[in-house]
Amino acid sequence: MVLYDKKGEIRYLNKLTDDIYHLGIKCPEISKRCHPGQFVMIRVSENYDPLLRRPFSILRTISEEGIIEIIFKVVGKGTKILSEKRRGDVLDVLGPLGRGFNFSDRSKNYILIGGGIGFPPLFFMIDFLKNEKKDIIFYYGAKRKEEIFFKMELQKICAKLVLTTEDGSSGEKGLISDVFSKDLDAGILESDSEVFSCGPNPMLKVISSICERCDLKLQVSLENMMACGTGLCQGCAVKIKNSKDDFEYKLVCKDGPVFDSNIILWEG
Amino acid sequence: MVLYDKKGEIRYLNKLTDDIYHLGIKCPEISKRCHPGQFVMIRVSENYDPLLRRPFSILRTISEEGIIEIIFKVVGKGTKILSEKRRGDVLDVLGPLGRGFNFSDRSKNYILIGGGIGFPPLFFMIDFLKNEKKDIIFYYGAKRKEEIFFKMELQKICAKLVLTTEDGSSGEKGLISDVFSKDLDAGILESDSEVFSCGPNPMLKVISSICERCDLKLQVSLENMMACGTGLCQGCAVKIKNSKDDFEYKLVCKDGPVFDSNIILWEG
Amino acid sequence: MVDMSVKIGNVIFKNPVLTASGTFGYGDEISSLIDINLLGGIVTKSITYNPRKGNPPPRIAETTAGMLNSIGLANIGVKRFLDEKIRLYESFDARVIVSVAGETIKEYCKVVECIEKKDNIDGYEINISCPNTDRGGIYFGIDKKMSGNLVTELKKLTARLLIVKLTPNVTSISEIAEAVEDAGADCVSLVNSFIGMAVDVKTRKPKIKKIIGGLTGPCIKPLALAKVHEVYSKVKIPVIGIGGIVTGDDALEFLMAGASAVEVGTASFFNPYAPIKIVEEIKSYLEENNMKKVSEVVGIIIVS
Amino acid sequence: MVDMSVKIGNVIFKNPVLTASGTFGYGDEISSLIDINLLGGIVTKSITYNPRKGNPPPRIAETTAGMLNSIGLANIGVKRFLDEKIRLYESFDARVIVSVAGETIKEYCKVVECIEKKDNIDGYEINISCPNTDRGGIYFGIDKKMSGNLVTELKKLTARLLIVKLTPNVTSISEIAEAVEDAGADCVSLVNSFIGMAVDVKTRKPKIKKIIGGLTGPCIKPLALAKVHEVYSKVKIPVIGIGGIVTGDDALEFLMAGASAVEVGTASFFNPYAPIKIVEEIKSYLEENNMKKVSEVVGIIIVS
Ligand SMILES: Cc1cc2nc3c(=O)[nH]c(=O)nc-3n(C[C@H](O)[C@H](O)[C@H](O)COP(=O)(O)OP(=O)(O)OC[C@H]3O[C@@H](n4cnc5c(N)ncnc54)[C@H](O)[C@@H]3O)c2cc1C
Ligand SMILES: Cc1cc2nc3c(=O)[nH]c(=O)nc-3n(C[C@H](O)[C@H](O)[C@H](O)COP(=O)(O)OP(=O)(O)OC[C@H]3O[C@@H](n4cnc5c(N)ncnc54)[C@H](O)[C@@H]3O)c2cc1C
Ligand SMILES: Cc1cc2nc3c(=O)[nH]c(=O)nc-3n(C[C@H](O)[C@H](O)[C@H](O)COP(=O)(O)O)c2cc1C
Ligand SMILES: Cc1cc2nc3c(=O)[nH]c(=O)nc-3n(C[C@H](O)[C@H](O)[C@H](O)COP(=O)(O)O)c2cc1C
Ligand code: FES
Ligand code: FES
Repeated sequence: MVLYDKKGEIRYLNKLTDDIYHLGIKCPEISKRCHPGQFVMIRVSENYDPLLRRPFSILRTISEEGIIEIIFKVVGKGTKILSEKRRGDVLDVLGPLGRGFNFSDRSKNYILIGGGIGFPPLFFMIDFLKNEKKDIIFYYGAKRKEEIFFKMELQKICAKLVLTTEDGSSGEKGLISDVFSKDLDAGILESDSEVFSCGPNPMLKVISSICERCDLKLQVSLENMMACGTGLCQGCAVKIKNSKDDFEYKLVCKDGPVFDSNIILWEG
Repeated sequence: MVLYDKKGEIRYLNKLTDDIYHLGIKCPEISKRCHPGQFVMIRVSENYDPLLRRPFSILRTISEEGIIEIIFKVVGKGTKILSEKRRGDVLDVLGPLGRGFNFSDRSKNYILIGGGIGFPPLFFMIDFLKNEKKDIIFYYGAKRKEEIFFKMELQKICAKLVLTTEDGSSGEKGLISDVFSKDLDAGILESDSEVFSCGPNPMLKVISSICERCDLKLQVSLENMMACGTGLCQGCAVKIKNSKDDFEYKLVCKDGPVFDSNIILWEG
Repeated sequence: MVDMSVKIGNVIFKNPVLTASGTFGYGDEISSLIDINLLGGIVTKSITYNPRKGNPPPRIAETTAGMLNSIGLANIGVKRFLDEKIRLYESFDARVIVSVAGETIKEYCKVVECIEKKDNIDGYEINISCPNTDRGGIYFGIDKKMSGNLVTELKKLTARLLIVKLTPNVTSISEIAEAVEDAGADCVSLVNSFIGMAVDVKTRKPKIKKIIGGLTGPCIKPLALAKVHEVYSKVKIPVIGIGGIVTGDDALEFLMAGASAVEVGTASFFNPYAPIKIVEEIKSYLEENNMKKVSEVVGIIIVS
Repeated sequence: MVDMSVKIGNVIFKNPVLTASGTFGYGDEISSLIDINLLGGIVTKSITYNPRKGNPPPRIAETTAGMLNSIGLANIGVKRFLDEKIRLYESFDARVIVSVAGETIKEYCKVVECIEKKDNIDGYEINISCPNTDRGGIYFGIDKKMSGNLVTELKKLTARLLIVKLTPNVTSISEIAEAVEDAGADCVSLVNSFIGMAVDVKTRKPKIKKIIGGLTGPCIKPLALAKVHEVYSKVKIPVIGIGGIVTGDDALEFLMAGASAVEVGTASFFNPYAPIKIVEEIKSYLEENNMKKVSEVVGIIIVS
């Protein structure tokens, strides 16, 4: 796998909400070679606090300009420092990392389910497939209206866009997984569909059991704590069912972050 | 002693040379109560690397505006971070700290000797005494022309300004201590003078032995590694002669940073 | 209202936050800056029988997220301490714990005997763990028998709260904790500093004159926490947690891992308000989580 | 031209920088990113006789200037290692040291016996110091007799370079170092990780599933350096320094304190180029200081 660790210059850093930012970094080598579902590890500080790089999914690449984009939410000190950077600042960017979504089964319809800040890889996927004339149904759940991004683009590309917000400020009020489940039960969705989902692990677990119940193939993108992103540290292990009654650990950073959900041993 | 730990807003941060900066911070409480020779401890980062505050001498206060000024040189990671701050950023500033110069013996003539970035406390002193109509002789040594600051102000206030640079780009070429020593030997300086000096410790040691030889009273401002600046850690100890053959340790941050040089047991 | 008080031995602290020995002087250094009475207590600089000048400089060096020190127990000796400092404590509402150090059992005993004659002192923290003297303290701290003997002797001299401060520089800290518990200690506090070193590659000199020093600050927090958790699971007496505590969350980590109270050291150097802010932050946490007493968080980590 | 090579036992490393066990996989993970042949050598992930799945997640947590890990010696076992990985090393110009772990002397011996049959391996690093297994390794590392016995047995099986990797979680690391030296070890490497812990105060759970983990990274550098200096002053065999090394200056601190070579661990996670950059930076330092050989800096700290 080809990998780059490059100094990427910040081209834009826009504040989308109170705590969510849209970042564009000039990284031609990485930009050229990304697949939806892959991620980068970004070092936010030259000092040792915080020490480790932070993983972020690629939102989109603008390969003509050599730019990669991410959307990130400020949740702790690393993302806080990142949000305080300026245009022209330079970041260490390692990528492209991991194995992204598998689109080999193109006979199926695609259903995408994104929760909150787990949305970027799905956006990349849509952007990636936009010339394929595939009917994509997009379920998009957020906390509130302001946290729904690229609505116009999504509406343009997707055959159907289903929105939910936790406070009801846009789309249906409630959780996206509930709406998805209801739609399935109501028979609105084609049964030969393949589902792709990103979001917090508890949401993925719920989606996973819904898909299992309805016998739908599901690919999920997991978010584990990571130290290296490259398979060196073995820190990002996830429990995977083995052929027998046994299990093994796979690495989210290298074997994933996208996995077929039916091989995951969900815990917690 | 009254002490403040305040959030001070950066009002200006000007680059004077490649690696020397002039910083103005709004800190009304501290600004009102500073004496020449005192210093502040500034925390340059909210994170723990670097961990400790950095000590900086006060260059001048603009008390009407509640501002304190420092001049600092980038020598390591703390000063580097400080140099990357912007107008409007807020710093934790602890001060005023330490005991400054003692001007009680006003019968004497004052000779000031500043080396490199040790110059700020002397500038404060001149500013402080400017209405006193005292004849001040200022010896000012720097690496090169660009590192001589406030030359105009100094010329205006001081009875005599002697400049040296290591590369000869301004004033005499050489070390300021050599010129001072020469002038003493040549008898140009009044013998009932009191000397005040700031700069790197090796320079102070040289000045000290010159003054001892010529029986001049000398106050020096020392720069030791400091953790707290307030007497809590006992880290900044300096060896001081005791009445007998004995010695004791005093704290540069609390008992100094200004000491009568004849009580210091110079080492190294 | 949350009850922030903790009882350790026969002493009630109004909250579980104390200042650590050697990092807060005798309590008068920055009293113009912070109100000590908002704290549970202070632990004084370690007092020896005779005054000690301390070690030659450089005594401190910054390291990544921490610092090394080799102060060498610089202190004014018990006599001057009683003459000059103890009257300060009359007006204190916070508890005052005197840290005691020595090179021999006899020296520790002499210091305690002197202080016993005075009021205004709530207890002792016996420092058997200072890494910065050529003899003494540290040797007790790594030997369970000597540590036990020392405590046995001290117990004969005082009915006041007796805390023993342990060194982390041992294979098994709980072994030492158990020994001092058996000998009658009311409480153990840990950790003192870790032995560390730094070299200035430009001058090729160790950054600390005495080559090695004690490492403290945020960098040691995970190490200290593991030791506190280990000791908590082995002894019945209360444990005071020390090491790298800067924020309320840091303190809560220690409380949750089993500490009944905490001491704040290095943080006071770069943030004099840290101890007081920690008190406030613990209180907010308890309120937000509908807890009535700080003791409810002690040892509540969920292990599965 | 500066001579960067170091000889340890019967092996010449082209420079004194190796990657640390468990932080660089088997050497093939990021070979597309960095040229391993610029390094003195690599130490593989620790190999046990049977494959090990490793510990349940969460296995890692970030701490201030460091990280905790509880990987639990996850590895593919010696058989798969020989089948799948060893041929990689044919093309390597850097030295390859296999890290060996086990729960009993017999297991260590079995692993070494298997590997002895293959070429392309320059030596062994015997990991008697992993804090993340319920049994095994760490128990050797805190007991000088068991450590000595293990080395005696291993020496019978191989003429290759035998490095013993020590744990810092002991009262006297030099005692263990002396024991393995006496038993015939060619070299000691230190330190392995320090036992640490962290708690998530929101969930009240330890951040590591197995509660405690091994602390590594810049935060431990001063501690590691003190241990290296201590061991260097007590043994005659070469010492390899490990712990928090990120830059050339960090490495030089260890060399100056007595290490003949260094291993770089956690740094590779956040800066894959770190090991190579360290080689370059050491070289520049030597050039600037007119030194001809890297061995000239070993142990040169000025103590007054
Ligand atoms: C493959 C992958 C892709 C990701 N993509 C995105 C993205 O596109 N946009 C985005 O905003 N975030 C993304 N994340 C999550 C992002 O990496 C974390 O939010 C970030 O590392 C937090 O750093 P911090 O220093 O701000 O928080 P910290 O101060 O380190 O932690 C703050 C809180 O966040 C939690 N946290 C920290 N790291 C992670 C993590 N890796 N996963 C889950 N929780 C964590 C901590 O437990 C803690 O409660 C992704 C994570 C992974 C593994
Ligand atoms: C009372 C006092 C007043 C001072 N006033 C000024 C001032 O007005 N302007 C100014 O530019 N500097 C002043 N200094 C020095 C200044 O504090 C240091 O340059 C600064 O702390 C270095 O921080 P750093 O993180 O950039 O360097 P670090 O990365 O910490 O160190 C870089 C190098 O600088 C040396 N160094 C670090 N701290 C000190 C120190 N306290 N004294 C001497 N050398 C040190 C280190 O040994 C190292 O070699 C003063 C120091 C003291 C004690
Ligand atoms: C400068 C300094 C001096 C210290 N002096 C003492 C002392 O005299 N007695 C003692 O028991 N501990 C002493 N300590 C150790 C602290 O009390 C505390 O155990 C240690 O610093 C760890 O806590 P921290 O990480 O919060 O600083 C000292 C620590 C520092 C940094
Ligand atoms: C994730 C991780 C896994 C490790 N696995 C091993 C191992 O399998 N065997 C071993 O001897 N040391 C192992 N170590 C310890 C390192 O080799 C090294 O001794 C330690 O990390 C200190 O160096 P550092 O601070 O440069 O990381 C591991 C360290 C980390 C961080
Ligand atoms: S994050 Fe290091 S192996 Fe996955
Ligand atoms: S710097 Fe702490 S006592 Fe002077």
